[in-house]
Amino acid sequence: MSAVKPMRKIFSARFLSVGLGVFIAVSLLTGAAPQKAQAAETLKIGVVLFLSGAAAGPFGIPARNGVETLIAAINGGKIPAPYNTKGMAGAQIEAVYIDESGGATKQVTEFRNLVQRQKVDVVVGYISSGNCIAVAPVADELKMLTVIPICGTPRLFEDASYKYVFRTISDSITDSVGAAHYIKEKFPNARTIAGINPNYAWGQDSWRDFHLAFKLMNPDSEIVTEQFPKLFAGTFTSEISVLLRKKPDVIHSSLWGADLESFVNQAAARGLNKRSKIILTIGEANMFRLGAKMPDGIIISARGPYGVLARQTPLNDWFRAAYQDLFTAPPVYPSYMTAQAMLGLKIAYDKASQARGGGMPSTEEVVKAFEYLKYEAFGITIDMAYGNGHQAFTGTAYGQFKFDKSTGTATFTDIMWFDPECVNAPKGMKGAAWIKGGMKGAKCG
Amino acid sequence: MLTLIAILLDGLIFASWIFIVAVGLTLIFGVMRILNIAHGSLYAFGAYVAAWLVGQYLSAGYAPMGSFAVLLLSAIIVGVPMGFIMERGLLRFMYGRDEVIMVLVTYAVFLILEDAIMLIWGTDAYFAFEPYSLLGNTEIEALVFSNYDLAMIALALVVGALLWWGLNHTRVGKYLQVVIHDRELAQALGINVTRVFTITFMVGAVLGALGGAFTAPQISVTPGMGVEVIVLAFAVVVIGGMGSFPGAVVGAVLVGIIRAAAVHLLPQLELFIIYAVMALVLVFRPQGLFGQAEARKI
Amino acid sequence: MRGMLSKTEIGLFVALAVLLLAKLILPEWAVTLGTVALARGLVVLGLLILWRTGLISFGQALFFGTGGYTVGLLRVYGGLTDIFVLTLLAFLFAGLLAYLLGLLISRYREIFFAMLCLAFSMMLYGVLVKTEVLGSTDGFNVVGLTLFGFPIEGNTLQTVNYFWMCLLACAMSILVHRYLSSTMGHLSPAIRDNEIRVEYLGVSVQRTINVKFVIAGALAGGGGAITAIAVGHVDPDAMVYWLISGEFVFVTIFAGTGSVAAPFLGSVIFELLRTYAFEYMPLLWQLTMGTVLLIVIVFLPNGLWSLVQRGPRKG
Amino acid sequence: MALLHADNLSKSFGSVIAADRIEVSIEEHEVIGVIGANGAGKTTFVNMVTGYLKPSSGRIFYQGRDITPLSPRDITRLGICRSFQVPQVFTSLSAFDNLMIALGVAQKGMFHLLRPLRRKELIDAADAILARYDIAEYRDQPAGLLPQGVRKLLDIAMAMVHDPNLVLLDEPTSGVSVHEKYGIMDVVMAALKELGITVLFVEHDMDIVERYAKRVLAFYEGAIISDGDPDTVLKDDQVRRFVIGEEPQATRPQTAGATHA
Repeated sequence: MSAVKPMRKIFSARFLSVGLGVFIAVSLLTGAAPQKAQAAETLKIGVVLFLSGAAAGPFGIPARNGVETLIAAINGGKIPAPYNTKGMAGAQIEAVYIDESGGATKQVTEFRNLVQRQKVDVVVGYISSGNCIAVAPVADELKMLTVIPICGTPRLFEDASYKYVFRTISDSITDSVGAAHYIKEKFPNARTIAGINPNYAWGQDSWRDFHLAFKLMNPDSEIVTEQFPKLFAGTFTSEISVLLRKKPDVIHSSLWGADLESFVNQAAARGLNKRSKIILTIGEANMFRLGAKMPDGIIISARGPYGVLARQTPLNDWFRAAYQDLFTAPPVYPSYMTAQAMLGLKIAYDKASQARGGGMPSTEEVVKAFEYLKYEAFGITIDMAYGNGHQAFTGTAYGQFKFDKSTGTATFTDIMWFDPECVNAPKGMKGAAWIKGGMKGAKCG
Repeated sequence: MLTLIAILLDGLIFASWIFIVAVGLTLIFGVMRILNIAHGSLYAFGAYVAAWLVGQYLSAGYAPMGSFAVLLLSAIIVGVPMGFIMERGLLRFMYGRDEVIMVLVTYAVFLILEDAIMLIWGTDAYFAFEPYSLLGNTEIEALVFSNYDLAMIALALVVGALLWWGLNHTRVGKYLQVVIHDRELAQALGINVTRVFTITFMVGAVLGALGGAFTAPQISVTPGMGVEVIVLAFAVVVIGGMGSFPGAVVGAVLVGIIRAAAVHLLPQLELFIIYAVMALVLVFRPQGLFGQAEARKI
Repeated sequence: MRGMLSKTEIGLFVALAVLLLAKLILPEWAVTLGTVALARGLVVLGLLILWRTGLISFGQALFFGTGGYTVGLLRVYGGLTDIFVLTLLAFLFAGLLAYLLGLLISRYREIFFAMLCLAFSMMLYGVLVKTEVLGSTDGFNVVGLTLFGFPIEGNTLQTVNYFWMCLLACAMSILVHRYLSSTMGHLSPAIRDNEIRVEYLGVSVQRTINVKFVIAGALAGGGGAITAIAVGHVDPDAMVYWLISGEFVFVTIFAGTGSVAAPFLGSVIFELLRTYAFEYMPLLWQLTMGTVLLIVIVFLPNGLWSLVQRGPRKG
Repeated sequence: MALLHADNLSKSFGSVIAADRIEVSIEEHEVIGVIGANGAGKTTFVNMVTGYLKPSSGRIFYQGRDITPLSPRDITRLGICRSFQVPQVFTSLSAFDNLMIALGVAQKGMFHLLRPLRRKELIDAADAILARYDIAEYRDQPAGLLPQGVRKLLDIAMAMVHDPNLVLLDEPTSGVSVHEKYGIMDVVMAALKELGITVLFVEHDMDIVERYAKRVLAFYEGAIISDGDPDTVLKDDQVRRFVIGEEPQATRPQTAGATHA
């Protein structure tokens, strides 16, 4: 301990206790001091995405890049017409980034901090279902416009309704029903199915909805095993052995993080993809990272028609180029999702501003403009038709992975698009109940 | 029958992996009475360095088989300096403090290293998948096993044998055993306990990194990968008996087989079962299967 | 001596007054943060009792989570809405669970005690994650609460909950302080020192530890309840996972065990540090927390409280 | 009726026999010295009577009641107290606090453990005890730093707060310098005599045994080989040979190290 003794003097009790008092006082007062009046030209957006941990690489970072691409373009007025006005309602955007890690309790307090201490005008974010469910009521309580770009749990708008919360994407029912349709169409002889899904609400819901929908379409089908490895598990040795042993026709998986990449590597090395058809309901973000390491023929979606599955439109072309310019990699679906949320926000602000004859609209005015908004995003039409106009109603797409060796790029074959009316419950009906009730009212093209 | 073979092999593969990590943990605990949470960080560092080095090595066009040597090398270049710095630079100023304080010191180091990983390697995943499929597969009826996984069993056996030999047939090993048995006696015998501590910590660190390095070719190496392994390795060590070498062997095999059996037969119990086994063992044998109960002299 | 207030108790009442008055100048975000910090301080207060006995629990989130889920489940499935009733029931249930587990756990010491607590907390975690009616990993929201039959929400709820937490913090500190001054409280260092002597004084060490375990568990349950009310949500990752238990141990050592006020002070500073680290260093907040912890352990072996404490330690 | 009766008490650790069919009765107000070489079974006997060890066979009766299955704390509560070869004190606490805790737990009443410890009556009682055992000057020193003799006295003083009927002192003067021994024994014996307590003490020093004991038990290899007044026992041939070691060493090998609990 002798080496540290001189240091002790510096850290003398008095010195530190004064420091302690100053720290508490300053930290409380910086928040307590009245914030300088918000300049009319800036709009402060709090962005909450996974910046650390296992979800950051495949999800959080591309999602943040999507936000950044749009902020740069909106501030510079660079999005193609009709969105080529500068700023949102004329205001330049300033973003504050917060890590989504630490659990829902932490995130709720951080949400309050964003609103009450940092005085943001809008919050965009939340990937994890647990976090978005926890934050939504607080957003309503604090009257804070909150746009959720990614989180997929159906419970968000099925179990409650919110005034200030918007989700610019369909819930996970869409993925599961779309997956069942794709198998039915492309592999009509598939009878035995197995699941390997992460052991948390997302994985459990995804698997349940998929196998219920599949059973409905193929009444003589059979589930051979349901594996639920721990979220972000690294090795799947035993799970793959079970899947090899049971030889299912189809293996369904809603893995999405680094664990998906580990699973694909181990499954491919042991030839699992040659025995069974593997369907990854949200494998697109990992696809580019894996490249040639992803075996051909695996069925993949992007939680909707995003990324390579997105239809080619001028707006989509622009987005791909703008993103690629900034980040040298192609945008993946989390990038698309945050980008379309930002775009929706801009449209709502501009519309609200117009409605009041120019100037910065109030939050309530933006909310009104956002409700039931229908807009053309990057290769997809977003129709805020669900949840009293707060939740998007979109279709999905599935395709089979093919690595193009000549160009070194990941592509798809046999792409199928599914209309929103085909893969979603009718308005006002809970997704799970709809599937259990025989998916009545579905309109598939 | 096939199920049985699958459970056995899967269990042994899992056991081999967790044994390599846990034996380092139990060694450090046995000798130094430190429950090293930063062991998980060493595991992660081993994986990162291995993934990065293997990538470099292969893109330079050297013989693919040499990548196994690169994995081994990664463990050493992570474990030796990091173990040395952690023990010499930090832990030795803390000796004599309460065991729980020592746990917290390593917890603080763990927090620091978690972010250090992101500073060094960023948040993107690293892949070093090539070595995993280099050795081909073995087919047993419907089952296909990667020979790399089977080689992990061999690696664990080699590590175990080397450690056993090192503990029983080298001077340092015998010193270690004396220190594990009775620290005061060791000092009375004139054993340089300080040096024994440093060596132990470095060996433990290399083992942690080795576990990570050889896991790297199987997985996508990302931040946060060290968290889970700590609790799992703790569970193995507690089941086997803290500080006991045979305990680590038996604990690892027990956990491996039981977990594999759960995955094959009752997948819904997977998350639950290891802790249930741990609680059961603690209830009936608090000191672990091979731990020694210490009675207080009056 | 009876009926009179000790110096510590007078100090606690002054602190209560300051905390209540602080509501007038505190920004809104700080009220919720303060409530959560004090609630976690309540958990740490329980760990302080155990730590003085030489025991540490790596699974205290088990009781924290039990408290939170008691509130959540009674609200959603039991239809109970009164925040006082819910909180008190959380104390009760967590204490009851601690009593049952304590029958077993109190036989263990040192790292075995810590690990057994961890094992039980991880088993609860495993059950919650797998159980859909308990919300799985998403947990569920705790909304629609009342106070004496009147619905409260938003700012009112936060304010009421903050006052309630301040009262609880003060009341529990005084009770724990009195407990620590009692014969049984003094048995803490005695058990830590020499259990054989304690047994030969005619006292059951195991039963004494179980009482302490129950107190610690009940306090953790109360903390969990207040947190659930303040946050409006419960889920296993935020309430039961082992990293949460790790944070409680972190704060226990960080704060020091010199006084029943230390856990609350330590907890408030911990939360402030973390929220600012989150804001200014979103990629380095773990590094910041780790460094601060190391500095405290190295330079302040008795925790932050040693800065507040002037002069020799009082018993 | 005897105060304490040991009926055919045996204890073995594996193949080592630490107590071999011990049969002894202790009457009230007796002062008994126990002698024997290391490993002869003295401490094992004390440990069995106070519940720390369970005998392999045989029973122990206290005031006619079978106390064999009871725990140390129950036996303590019945009025059998003991001191230890290595003093069992709370090393981090002061001598005064050691006594305070002992006094605190010895109080009667339903919730006495929850009453404040630092009450005037207890403080006075603790100070009185410190004075009676002549260690008041060490009042506020941590027990871990006390001289061995003081720690021994504190250990015995703590055993006495329960007002026991029977006290077993395990080597009250071991580890203490020769000239301190009589001082300690005088203080202790005076205090015990004042209360009329039955005493059994284990001792290696024959002079001390002769001076304080009214009856002597000699242990050899787990068995009592002689029992009677000091004169008789200490002059006994076998005792002289196997216990005191005056004759050439015993022909049979000693069984050592078995009695450590």
